Amino acid sequence: MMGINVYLALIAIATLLSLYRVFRGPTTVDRLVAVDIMTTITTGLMVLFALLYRRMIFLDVALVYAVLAFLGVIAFARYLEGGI
Amino acid sequence: MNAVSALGELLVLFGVFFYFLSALGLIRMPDVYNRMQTATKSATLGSLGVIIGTGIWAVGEGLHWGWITKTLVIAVFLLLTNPISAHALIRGAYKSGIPLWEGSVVDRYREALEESREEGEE
Amino acid sequence: MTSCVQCIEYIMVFVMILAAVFAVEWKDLLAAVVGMAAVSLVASILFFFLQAPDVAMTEAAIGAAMSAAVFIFAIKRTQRYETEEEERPGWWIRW
Amino acid sequence: MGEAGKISRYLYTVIVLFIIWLFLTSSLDAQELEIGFILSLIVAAFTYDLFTSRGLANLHPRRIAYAAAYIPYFLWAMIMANLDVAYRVLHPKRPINPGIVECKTVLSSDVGKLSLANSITLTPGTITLDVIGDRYFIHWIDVKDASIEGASENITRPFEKFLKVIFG
Repeated sequence: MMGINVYLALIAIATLLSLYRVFRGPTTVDRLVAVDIMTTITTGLMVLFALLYRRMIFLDVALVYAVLAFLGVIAFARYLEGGI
Repeated sequence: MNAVSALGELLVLFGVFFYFLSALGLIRMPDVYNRMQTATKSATLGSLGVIIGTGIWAVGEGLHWGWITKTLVIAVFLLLTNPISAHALIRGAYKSGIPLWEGSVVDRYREALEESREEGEE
Repeated sequence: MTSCVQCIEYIMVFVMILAAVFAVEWKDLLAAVVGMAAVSLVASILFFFLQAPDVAMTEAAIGAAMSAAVFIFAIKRTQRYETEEEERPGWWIRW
Repeated sequence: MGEAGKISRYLYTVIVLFIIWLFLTSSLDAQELEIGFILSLIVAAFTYDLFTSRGLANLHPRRIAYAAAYIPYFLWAMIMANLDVAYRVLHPKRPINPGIVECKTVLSSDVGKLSLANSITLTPGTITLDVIGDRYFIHWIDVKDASIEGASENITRPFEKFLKVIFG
């Protein structure tokens, strides 16, 4: 369990960089891509923390994110295409 | 510190490195299409590494073997749904009129759309 | 080990506050909905850190899919940009 | 590719649902197996019409062998392409040369087209923009060949060898 600090530090840096893109992004699609990346990174972080807490029930939250996270993005994409 | 959990930690390190790389690509690339290229799929490979690596690590730590199957299910669902959202997003970006980067070489999609529009008018 | 775990909790709270300020201040309402999705994402992981996986699961299901879709329906029926003559941005943005 | 019989489609759905149940619960207890089997029987009765159109023909041994060979090949291609993109991101001059190219495919079924599009999207450097009939429009980060044949040779051929057998 020694390397856990390194992993968490890299994940935090990645989250802050994508937050910078959410702030700066010239168009809305840039912000949406950055939030999508944040969702994927957060799913990995949840799985890591489930191991840290040593309880298997925490994996279900990551499962829900993996299954449902793309629905919101698809709603945004349909709006941008002019659909819905 | 046995061999199995060392393998798991190696996979986690690999995945976390790709997370960092995808965020860096999000910062450095010039337009939204190239950002999507470098970001979305590096993040998918990274989370594949982190999630399966965590399952192997947990089994190496002596926990229940259900960890590895459950993390496999999460990884498979992520692998199925992430490209769909990337595909929908890049198509929405193109249809909403965001221009390509000025260094782009070809744009066959615009030609095909114009062809089909002319056919529709005739 | 525990200290760094607390570090990442602080970073997540920081991200959540910043995203909430953006979501309030942006004039493009579609971007504001994106900021709100980020707030809901970080709220879910904060519930996760507080050892409440059931609440986190509900927040994930509602925040990831439902609320974004409902707000997009609302934007589709009204308009995308806020008009200019409304209130000025707050002092924390102006300076 | 005609429709398979109802019984065959129903049995295929039951098998797939039961395998997913096994992976999710990860327990070989007799009670868990019984309740999982009953639940997959009930759920399959409602969903087999949407789930598959070919039934047990999906479990042909040749297809399973090709699918098992496809997974490591695809993972290897994904890792190699990701390292290539990592080089492009970390290089100070940003050596990119993007553009949208067009490809042709020989696959005919809808599921085959979907999995080809997903495979193209997951190997970085290429991302599927739209599919019209058998024409794929692909955003490519490093355009080596802008013609239709050259791009198809570079992007879709390696996957089609496997997917043609798996999905027909």
